[in-house]
Amino acid sequence: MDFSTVELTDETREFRRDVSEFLDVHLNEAVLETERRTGAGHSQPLHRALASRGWVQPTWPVDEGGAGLDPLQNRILQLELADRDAPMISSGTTRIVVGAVRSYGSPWLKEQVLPAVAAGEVICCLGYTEPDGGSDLAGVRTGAVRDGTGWVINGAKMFTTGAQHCQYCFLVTRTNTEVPKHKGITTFLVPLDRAGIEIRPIETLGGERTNAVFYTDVRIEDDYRLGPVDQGWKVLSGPLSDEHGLQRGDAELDEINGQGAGYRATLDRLFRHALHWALTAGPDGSRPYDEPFVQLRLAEIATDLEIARSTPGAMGRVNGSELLIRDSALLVDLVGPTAVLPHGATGASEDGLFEWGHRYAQGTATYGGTTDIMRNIVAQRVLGLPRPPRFDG
Amino acid sequence: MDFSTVELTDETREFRRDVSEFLDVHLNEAVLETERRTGAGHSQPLHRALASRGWVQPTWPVDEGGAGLDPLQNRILQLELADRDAPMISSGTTRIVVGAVRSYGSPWLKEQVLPAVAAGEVICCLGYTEPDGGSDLAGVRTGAVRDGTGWVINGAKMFTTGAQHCQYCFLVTRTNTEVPKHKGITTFLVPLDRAGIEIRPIETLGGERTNAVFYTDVRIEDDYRLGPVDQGWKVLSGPLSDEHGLQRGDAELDEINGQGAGYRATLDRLFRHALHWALTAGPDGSRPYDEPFVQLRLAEIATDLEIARSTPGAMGRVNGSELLIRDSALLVDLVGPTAVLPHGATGASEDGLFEWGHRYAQGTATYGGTTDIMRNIVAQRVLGLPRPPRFDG
Amino acid sequence: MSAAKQRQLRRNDYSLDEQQQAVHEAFADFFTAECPSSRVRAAEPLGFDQALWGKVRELGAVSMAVPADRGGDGATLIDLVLVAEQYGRVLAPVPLIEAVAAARLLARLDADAAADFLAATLTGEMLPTLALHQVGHDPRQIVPAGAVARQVLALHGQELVLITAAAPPEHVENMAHASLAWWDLSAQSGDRQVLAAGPRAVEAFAAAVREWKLLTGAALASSGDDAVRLAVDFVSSRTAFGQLVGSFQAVANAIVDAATAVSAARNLTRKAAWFAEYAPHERRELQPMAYLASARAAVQAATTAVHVQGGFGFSVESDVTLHFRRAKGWSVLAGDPSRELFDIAAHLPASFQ
Amino acid sequence: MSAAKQRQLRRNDYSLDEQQQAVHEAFADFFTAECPSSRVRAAEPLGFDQALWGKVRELGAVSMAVPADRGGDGATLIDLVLVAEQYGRVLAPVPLIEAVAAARLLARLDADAAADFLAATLTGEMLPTLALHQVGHDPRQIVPAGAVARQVLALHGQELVLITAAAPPEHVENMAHASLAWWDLSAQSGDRQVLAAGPRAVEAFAAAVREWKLLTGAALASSGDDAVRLAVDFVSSRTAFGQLVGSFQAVANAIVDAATAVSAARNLTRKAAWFAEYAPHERRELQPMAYLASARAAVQAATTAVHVQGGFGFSVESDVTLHFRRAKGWSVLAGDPSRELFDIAAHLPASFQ
Repeated sequence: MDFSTVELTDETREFRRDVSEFLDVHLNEAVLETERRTGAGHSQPLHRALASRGWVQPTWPVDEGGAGLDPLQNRILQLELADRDAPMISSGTTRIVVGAVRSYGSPWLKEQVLPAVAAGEVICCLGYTEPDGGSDLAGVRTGAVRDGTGWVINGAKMFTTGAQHCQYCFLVTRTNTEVPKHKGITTFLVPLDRAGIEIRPIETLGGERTNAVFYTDVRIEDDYRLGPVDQGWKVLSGPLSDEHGLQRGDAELDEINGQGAGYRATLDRLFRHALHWALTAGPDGSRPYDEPFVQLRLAEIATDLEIARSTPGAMGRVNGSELLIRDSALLVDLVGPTAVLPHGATGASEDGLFEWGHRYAQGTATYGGTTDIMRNIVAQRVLGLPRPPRFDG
Repeated sequence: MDFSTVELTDETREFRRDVSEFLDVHLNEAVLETERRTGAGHSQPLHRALASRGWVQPTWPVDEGGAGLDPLQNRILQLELADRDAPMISSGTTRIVVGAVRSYGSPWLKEQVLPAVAAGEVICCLGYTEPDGGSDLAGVRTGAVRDGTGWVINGAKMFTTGAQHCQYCFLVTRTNTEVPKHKGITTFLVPLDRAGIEIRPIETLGGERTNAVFYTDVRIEDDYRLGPVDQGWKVLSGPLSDEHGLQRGDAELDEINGQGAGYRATLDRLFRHALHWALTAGPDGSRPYDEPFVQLRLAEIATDLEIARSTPGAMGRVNGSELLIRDSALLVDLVGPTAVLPHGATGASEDGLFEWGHRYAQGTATYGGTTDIMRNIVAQRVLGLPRPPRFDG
Repeated sequence: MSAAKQRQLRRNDYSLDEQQQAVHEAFADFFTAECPSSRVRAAEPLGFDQALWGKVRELGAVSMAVPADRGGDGATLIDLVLVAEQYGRVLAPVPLIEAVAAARLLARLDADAAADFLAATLTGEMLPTLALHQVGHDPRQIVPAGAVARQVLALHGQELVLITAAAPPEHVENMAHASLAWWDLSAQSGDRQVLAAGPRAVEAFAAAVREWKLLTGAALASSGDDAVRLAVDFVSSRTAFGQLVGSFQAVANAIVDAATAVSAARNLTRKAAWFAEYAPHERRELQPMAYLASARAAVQAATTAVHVQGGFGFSVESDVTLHFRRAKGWSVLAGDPSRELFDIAAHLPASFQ
Repeated sequence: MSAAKQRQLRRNDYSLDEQQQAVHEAFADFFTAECPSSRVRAAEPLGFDQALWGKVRELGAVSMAVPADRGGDGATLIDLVLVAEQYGRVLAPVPLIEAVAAARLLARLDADAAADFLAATLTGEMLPTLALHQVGHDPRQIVPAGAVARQVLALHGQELVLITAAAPPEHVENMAHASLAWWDLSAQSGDRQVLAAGPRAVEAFAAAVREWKLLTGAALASSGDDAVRLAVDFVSSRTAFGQLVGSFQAVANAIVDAATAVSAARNLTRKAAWFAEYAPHERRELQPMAYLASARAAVQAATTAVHVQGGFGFSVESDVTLHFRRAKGWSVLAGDPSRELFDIAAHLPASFQ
């Protein structure tokens, strides 16, 4: 057990200063404002700048395009990016895809993709969910059919976030309808510039942009296949469980609450701003925090933050999201009418943070597998509860 | 819509005074203390006294052993009994059974049972749940087999509350194993003095006594059958849905929240005592209610009380129980250490009411069909949500 | 555990009588026909549809709120709650509740000026609204319907004033896409007329805010009801893992809990309206309870509906997002709904001792 | 949304080191072997098993809590939390937490008398306990372990006193079947010795109460953990409606939520213990947070376990009822756990600004 402060070496302190100065320049108000306006989840100027320092894949060796950072340095970099609200959605999906390419890509595909990723020239999105499918990945219908040495793809995917600026989509397809559902799946890395691909924007309640992507007679070579034909389920169990936040990094600095860590960080930000609001004196000289009602509410939320931080694995993913949903709503209530004014509106509390937080929170229960699915995982894998009877393979 | 005060006629006022004076005598401290000690849910002296006035089946005509009360008089009687915490569990189960006997009993059985019920000589309990069955009534295993003109019963029932003082048990049995589960059920009114019946007490967390009842080669005549052979499911849909609290009386005075009404009444009692506690000055002259913390808590609970009262039908049954469970726990917290001292202990707050309330509350989510089953009923019957796939008949 | 003292016997009848049922149906038919979600969306972000507002007025939704002896049609608060329910169900982009609360406040005042303003309100020449918070150190506040109204009724100290502007101030964007605007209500600003002063002014204003909350609560509960309907429709037609989404117990139970909260809030709001109309000095905690329950139920229902619709529910294409925005965006305008607990607490000793 | 100021980098390692793992295992083995639920039941209602208490003391559970330079074995608060977890898991009928908190309080005092009492405590001649509430207008209070102890440490005004009785007062029945008794702590009562006075006495007493809460929180979280285990075992072996009870999503999710609350509470308690041991002036809100989270998690877990076991869970035959009684019965002795929120609130500005 260890929660001690990390004593930074001179070298690490220097690194931290370097990161900070770099981000002062490249993660500037223009980048943030563009992100607020577009909800793209990605800034190409920032991404290029990060790539120039090897910070797109910061822990990769320098000769592979990374920066060879140690876990502490990487943690410092990631924390700075998160604290400054850097748009990193596509970086996250790319990280998931890179894992699959490393494990299952052909040598040619690796050569095509991995250096370009590190160089900031390639980013990747995820083609998982289908219009009728929800979180049921095994029920995928988008089909890939053999065509000579290649494949022809037809179908549609919802919520392919980042498709409008990504070069590749990690696509889950059905290649066999004669076998139990999860045994007829094959995964591909599909170049998004192929003919027959149409990308339509989907606006979300949280302001993030995502996409519906339609695939009509899209032809790709077999080299873009990831893993053996019909064995995509195995490929998916890697990245999916990663997206589900069930894996933890090695560093003793890492959060233990998986995918919930990011949502907790959002709640942390909302809380800090609310505390700032509560400790600021109004025109009559009194502070909201002088009132027991306000103290009780903020103390509850601060406790939730520590609870979320202390909840391990898949449980932490559920708590991270659900406490954010509950508390973001309570914070709007607490702050009052100015909390429903968005960024840029006259008089918006904390520049619209609370208005955004309440909307944004709702999506966190769905991203990368719903909290319902997470509870099933906890029930069956953590607690060993019996599975419900199933009707299909 | 009408929530006005009922203007009592002189006659009704007189009736109310009569009830009150009657209960001052017959629902005395000895009766209450016996109930606290035994948890029997029934007082034979009180029951006999009620019967002497026709108040066991108060709305029945006088010539059938009732008192011919109108709905308002009956409401007054029931409220007085409830407000004074009369032990009426077996009266409630008897009421359910009487409905089945009236609808399905042979003329001989009706003659045996109904006048005796009104006279306070017969009370009935429910033999529903089995050791492995939980709330799954269709899965009943206790068997009844034809034996000449009668039947032989073998099996076991759990949670047959009141068996130790009842004359009959309304028993659910399996008479056919060749058909889908709910089509092979037959119900009987079993005299509890037959050979082969063993009653073993079960103590509960709430202090109520219930029983496991074992049936070994118990012989009964066919006259005790209720409804056609193998069609017990139809018989059950009456009393069961009544126990589930889905039916409402005619009187505009009645609660709309079904079985939840009784649980709400318990919460009401806890709340009134807590408010009394909060408004009582301590040795230093201050009252707990002077503190915002206490005000907030009691205002939440008072709101829950109104919410429970305003929640209709099966939803009201869920709310009545779950709000009682939550709030009874919060009240113990609020009042503090003296709230965990039981009735009779030195210094127990409100004579142990809070200590009892927190324990008692837990059973309310199970009695007469769990809150889980109630939610299924709301989902499917009220909201029209699709049923889960089933595996058995 | 001792014998309780004998309690009052009250009727407990939540059902609508014939006349109430008629009001309910008339406005349900009207709003359903006139205000599909496309019309709500078309009015965003200002949240005002002039043509629809004209029709709502023509139907008598404002005049019915005013007593017959003040030139109106003398509907009860129960009737007004039934109207507000239908307004809230479709999220109609009209300043109905503000106009009703302001008109009734004017009708409660003795001043001749108030009578004139009331007459102008009834003819539609004037559209007054209400500043919900007593004007204190900061003279500026966010006023509902403040972006479409030129007159605001406000309590300044112990003075009830009507502030008139040449034109409504600029609309301020907000989560609900409601017609909010910042108003400067200081003594110096604009045309200012004192309509009443002293304790009676304070009480008249407080009554108006209570009515605004009662009707907003009714609207919120019905918004929640429609969110539940949209959730039920969705999960009854979509499949996942080989079965209908709504047949998963976790999904169904979340909807059941939301529907339960909404049902209770609606009934409680109607009951509070009955007491406000017929027994205004009894059970005064019922109004803040109803408002609190409705605000919470609306947020719970909208949040649940967004969630059970999965990715679709989080896309702006889904109508549940319309409810989601109003659930919180409406219910916080009068301050934190949980602060109603203090008002409730203030009334409990009188009601229960 | 602006750049946050650079934060401290802290490790976030909840894992037990080898020595901690050894403590954990030793006490887990001991309590599992020595204290089956039958022994808990046999000790009811007094909640005291003299023979078991002797073994607990022999194992060093009290002496380890005292610093080496005061004659003990100098374990950390983390170690003590690990011991309290195992005590709470089996609901051992021994006054472990009271004895530890009292011994550590004595060790914190300078008075010679305190040293003598500490020595007697370490040899087992004396069993002191702690009155959790500052003695105010009412000199009587319910004291944990007060029915088996003859000495109570109490804060009277600014005086820390040791009250000695000829014999423990009569046991008072209580929900937890704990060894509670009413003590009269007034100046006039019994043998009374002042061990410290002034702000240092107040702070020493406050520290002792914090430690009592920390260890009681650890015990509560583990009680919740065992309730979850009992719930899982039950629903994994019983069927209803043709399937295992635990395969119903509503049942499974209720258990998942309880298990989640328990896991978080345990981790948070361990973290709070780390800070109390190694960084006592930082993040002081962690201790009240841990206690609050543990009290709530224990009640949630016990309530859930009772419910998912159905009728059986509500019968006293089920061991989940043992946990149910302690969950609330232990956690309210120091007052409403939700009042910890005020203590948390007092520390937040220092920790987050």
